[in-house]
Amino acid sequence: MALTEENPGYKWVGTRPIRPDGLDKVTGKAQFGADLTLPGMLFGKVVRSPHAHARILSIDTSAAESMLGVKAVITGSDFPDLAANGAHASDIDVANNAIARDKVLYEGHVVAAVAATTRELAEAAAKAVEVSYEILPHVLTVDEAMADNAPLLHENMITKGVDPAPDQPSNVASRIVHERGDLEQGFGEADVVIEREFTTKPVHQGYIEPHAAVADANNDGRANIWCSSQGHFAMRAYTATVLGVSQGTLKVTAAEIGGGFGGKTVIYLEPLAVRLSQRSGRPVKLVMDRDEVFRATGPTSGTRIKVKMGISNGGELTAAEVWMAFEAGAYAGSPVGAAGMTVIAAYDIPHFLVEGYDVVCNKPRVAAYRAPGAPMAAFAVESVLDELARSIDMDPIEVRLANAAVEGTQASYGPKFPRIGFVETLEAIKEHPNYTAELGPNQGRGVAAGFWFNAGMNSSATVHVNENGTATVVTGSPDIGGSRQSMALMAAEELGIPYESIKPVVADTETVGFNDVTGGSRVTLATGAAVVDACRLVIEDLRARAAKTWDVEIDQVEWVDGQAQHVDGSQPPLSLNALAAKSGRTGGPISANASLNARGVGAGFSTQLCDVEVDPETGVTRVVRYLTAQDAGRAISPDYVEGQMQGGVVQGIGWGLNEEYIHDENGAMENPSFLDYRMPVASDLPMIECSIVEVPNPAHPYGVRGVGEVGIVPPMAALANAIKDATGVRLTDLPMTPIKVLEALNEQSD
Amino acid sequence: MKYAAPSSVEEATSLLSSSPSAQVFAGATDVVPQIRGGRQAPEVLVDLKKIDQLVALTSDDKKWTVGAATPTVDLTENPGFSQEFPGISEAAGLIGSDQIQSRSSLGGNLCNGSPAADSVPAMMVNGTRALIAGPKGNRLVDVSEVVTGPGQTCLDSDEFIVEFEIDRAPSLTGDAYLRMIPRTEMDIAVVGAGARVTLGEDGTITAAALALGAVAPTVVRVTAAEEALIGTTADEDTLAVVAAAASEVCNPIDDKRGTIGYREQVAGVLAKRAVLIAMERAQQRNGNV
Amino acid sequence: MAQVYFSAGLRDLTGGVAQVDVQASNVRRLIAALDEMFPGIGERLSEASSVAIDGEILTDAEYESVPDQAEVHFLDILQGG
Amino acid sequence: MARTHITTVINGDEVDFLTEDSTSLLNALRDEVGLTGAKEGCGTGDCGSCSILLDERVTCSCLVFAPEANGANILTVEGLTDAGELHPLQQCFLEGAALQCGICTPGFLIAAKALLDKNPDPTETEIRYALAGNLCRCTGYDKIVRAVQEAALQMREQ
Repeated sequence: MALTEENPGYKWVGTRPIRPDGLDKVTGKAQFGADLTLPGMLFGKVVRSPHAHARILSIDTSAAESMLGVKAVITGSDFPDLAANGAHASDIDVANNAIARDKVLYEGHVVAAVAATTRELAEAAAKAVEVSYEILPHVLTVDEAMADNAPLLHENMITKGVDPAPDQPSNVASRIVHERGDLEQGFGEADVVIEREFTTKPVHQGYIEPHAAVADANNDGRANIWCSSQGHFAMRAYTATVLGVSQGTLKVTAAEIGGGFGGKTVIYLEPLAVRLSQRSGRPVKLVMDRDEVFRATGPTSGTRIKVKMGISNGGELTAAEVWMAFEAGAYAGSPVGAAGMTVIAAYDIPHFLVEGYDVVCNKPRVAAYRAPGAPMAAFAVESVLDELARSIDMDPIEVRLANAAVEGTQASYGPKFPRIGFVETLEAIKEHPNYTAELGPNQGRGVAAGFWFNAGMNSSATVHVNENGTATVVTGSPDIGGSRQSMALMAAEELGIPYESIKPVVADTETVGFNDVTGGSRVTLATGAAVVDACRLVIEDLRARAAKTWDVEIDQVEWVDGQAQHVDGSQPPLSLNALAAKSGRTGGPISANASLNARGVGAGFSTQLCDVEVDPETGVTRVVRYLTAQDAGRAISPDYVEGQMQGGVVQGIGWGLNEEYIHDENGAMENPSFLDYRMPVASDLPMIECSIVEVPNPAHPYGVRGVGEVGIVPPMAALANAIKDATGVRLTDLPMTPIKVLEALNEQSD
Repeated sequence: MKYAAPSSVEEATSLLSSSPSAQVFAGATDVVPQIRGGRQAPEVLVDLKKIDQLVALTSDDKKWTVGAATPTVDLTENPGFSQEFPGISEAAGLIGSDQIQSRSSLGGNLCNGSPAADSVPAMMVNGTRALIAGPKGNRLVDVSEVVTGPGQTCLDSDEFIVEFEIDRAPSLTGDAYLRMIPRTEMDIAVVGAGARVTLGEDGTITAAALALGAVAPTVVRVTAAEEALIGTTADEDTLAVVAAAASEVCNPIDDKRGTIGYREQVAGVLAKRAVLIAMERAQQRNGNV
Repeated sequence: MAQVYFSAGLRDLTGGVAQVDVQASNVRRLIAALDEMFPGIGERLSEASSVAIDGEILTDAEYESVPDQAEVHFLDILQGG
Repeated sequence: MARTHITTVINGDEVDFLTEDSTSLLNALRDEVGLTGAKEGCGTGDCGSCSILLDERVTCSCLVFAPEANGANILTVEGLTDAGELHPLQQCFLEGAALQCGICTPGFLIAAKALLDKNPDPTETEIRYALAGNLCRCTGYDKIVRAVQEAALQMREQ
């Protein structure tokens, strides 16, 4: 593999070899969540609420239980009552979301589950479970949920973060606020002030693989779980909580995961599968249908956001006022906190007030989705920024450059930024030929930017040197987008052996130390750092063994290009191969573990440029050109960095143009299918051009920043700004469907 | 649920007559999701694809005959058919993905009874007739009369469509089908428009047909527009009348896929555009059918 | 002395104070010192916060050392996708 | 309940299996035959993850009743490899990083093979429309389209 131009100093980092798990995935061998079959395995099926909000009066399982071939039927009463046991509120929510007890809080909420010898029987048995409900009035949006006298989901919910605390319960779980300077002064200093209101709909992560879990419980209380998740350690913890058992009784193996984007960091099926397996004494497989995935998992929040911003004629932002309300779904925990922290963080604004509300409503509990909270916030602020730039006749990149956060800027959420690459992404767009490419009739161009923190958190890795001089790199981070490749590249770089000699493995919860979920764009950074640490321990050991072999002190031994060398060249080098082959004589097998809570997280920025063409008679928007520039810190695996950038953009395009949850008046989802949810298909899109910007993160051994999430932050505003440029109309409600575009065009021409 | 695959029309007819709850299917691309979604639960599934007559595609001097279960890919990949009826061919090519078109059929698309069925406006403007078989014998019904309401047809439970007949297109005749969907593929039409025109030697329209999908409980003809087109060259003024007539004839609903106002407005736009494409094709097809 | 900043959401517990100087060697001791100044804040800070020390956001940072002159911010815990 | 005996040729081998009549061919392949390469992403023909070639035509196996396959010739992703040699599409997907999570990959490979069997030199637009029945949520399709272009080129040059 040739050295790359970008990384002349590295042999492996920054190259584009074939991914280690690729062969299994192009030949159909890879085992995903639903692919495992165990001897004697039963098929499970979940019974779900048809109502958005109802009290469960009774559940009659007798008809289902009496069916031939039905081996187990469970309901909420088969699980411990965590509330009665004094558990933490967030654990109680997890348990109640896994299976309802007194009330169902959304259409699709689990009320029971069955296991039977065939799929068909399980489906018939699920239909035979009779549930009697008292239907309660429901609230679907933040507007309905925050209205006076709105029906309450939780009778004891007192809004947190309000001083003094309210004396009445409401659907508002909490309030967040960020404030600096003097708003009045800031708006007074502005030459132009623009105020707009935005709404966005819940959107689903849209992974193609439905949730799936297989559980096999033993008589002694232990159970094995195979599941598709972004973190099998987290699944172990959640499942133990819901079942009321010790984590030590559960072993969780990560199947290959068919997409997650945040939506597989939470549990749905695992505790049900374990309980069904315990009751039946047989292994049980539970797999969701697509409509269950839509009705009961994900999505991210629908929102209402108001933004008021001021700018001077010279292009300096003077003040910003933001009000946001985020749907949390059935239980507290929308990403409004992150939205509040990110909404204006990309810019240096002296005076601001950001206020946000976390609001429960009768929809599925929201789950993390790629940079949770940031995309909706950026849609609002980047749209207003576009209006401001137009109002003072300033180039949209220049206005962002004039206000961009740089190293040392006091971020709106508190601390000063370390070295970041926002300006570099803006410049990458500005210098790209797309920025000045000619536009055709009915075409328009939009720019938008985005910021995301990225995460560190806990990771463990083990590196084993095999007797033939190859190495096995064991981690516990499910590989969702090619991370095994980046682990192998860094290990090859460290050990000085070929990439092909490294076998990266994702091990079960009993085989490797703890790892937090694959999320927050953290794996290459944090698990990568654990791999690097473990490799360095191995090298230390190899040097010691070489020193022993040569009878010299360890400081006389260097590790260069995969071999031990004596500093003065007085000994013939000892390769990893040679040392491994004789490891028994020098102290036994060579192996090292590293575990860490990763420090040195590097923030991510993305700037994107979008050209659209709008059919003025039908309102249909087509993306004709798209360019994304993102600071990766260092692209360990450029193929998969681009993949993250492109994937994030296209999810954002779907969010911007077509994707939404549509509910009927009873609170039932009307479009729980890929047909009517309308995610982008190949023919909807042009190539997504990538400009990888590399401003190395000084706190990481290879300069890594997370790359997975920030790409989804700018697209909705980039599209809205491009539509404005093409048509003159400003869309403020997502998705910007042909219907909404045409309505806006009609209004404009009236 | 039992599966049956009769090999003749007669066998299929007697099977349907003797089964109280039978569902015929061709590609099953609508039937499977309906069964899966619990919207129907037949006792017998009658697969029509093993009957040769139902999967044939032939032509003679007078007409094309399309088996009701013929996969739509057979139409889109048949150059003779696609040159003569590009509108039907492009409508057939819009029914779902390539995967779907390996299985979907004109018979299934029609009998599903959806007002948004893409092939129906295109078949209607070409005067397509359906040959329906049943225990009392065969009957020939104009396609425009088959669907009586959303999900409803004029077929008895023991009847099914055997084939479609489409008269050979005269020279100087062109057809077109357009639909509006939010994505570029894999959607149900929010509005669909099929048009056909025949020109006289002087280039003016001597015959016209225009049908709209997804804007009323069934596919509708826009007779006012058809009349307005006769004797014209589909000039701008006439097209404005066509568009207005198309919007006028709409009787749509607000649903998850579109609003009344949007459907009415875009029906006019697509009607106009479909007529223009049909005109262009008619001009190019001067006698060499 | 480290300079500790309180976000607007914490100022209900500090009586509106936005910044204080505190001498503490690690985050746990820092929180304890703050709790003495502003009773009740300790629980909120250790339960629901990340901490940023000189610009770096840290989770589970109880034993993280706090350099002299460091700038310290307490933040909401974040979730990633 | 009596099950139906189905005889097929799958990936070149004669295979027979028993099935309920209402079972989808996809579930029969996965549960009865043990070929789990084709995936169920939706069960309604909207995602293409279950794509197979059924008598040489690309088909969503979730929309086929298993008994329909009696006497049919089926190709699944497991049959793309020829005596251990990867199909050029498989090789180009690997080299072009045209997969991330990989769940949609078997369906894309089958749909792309169906395209190239018919049209050895497709344009980018033709590729995009031919693959419109296959959803991918990870890649944004860019690298998939490029991999198909590259495979088409290699196959033409062979």
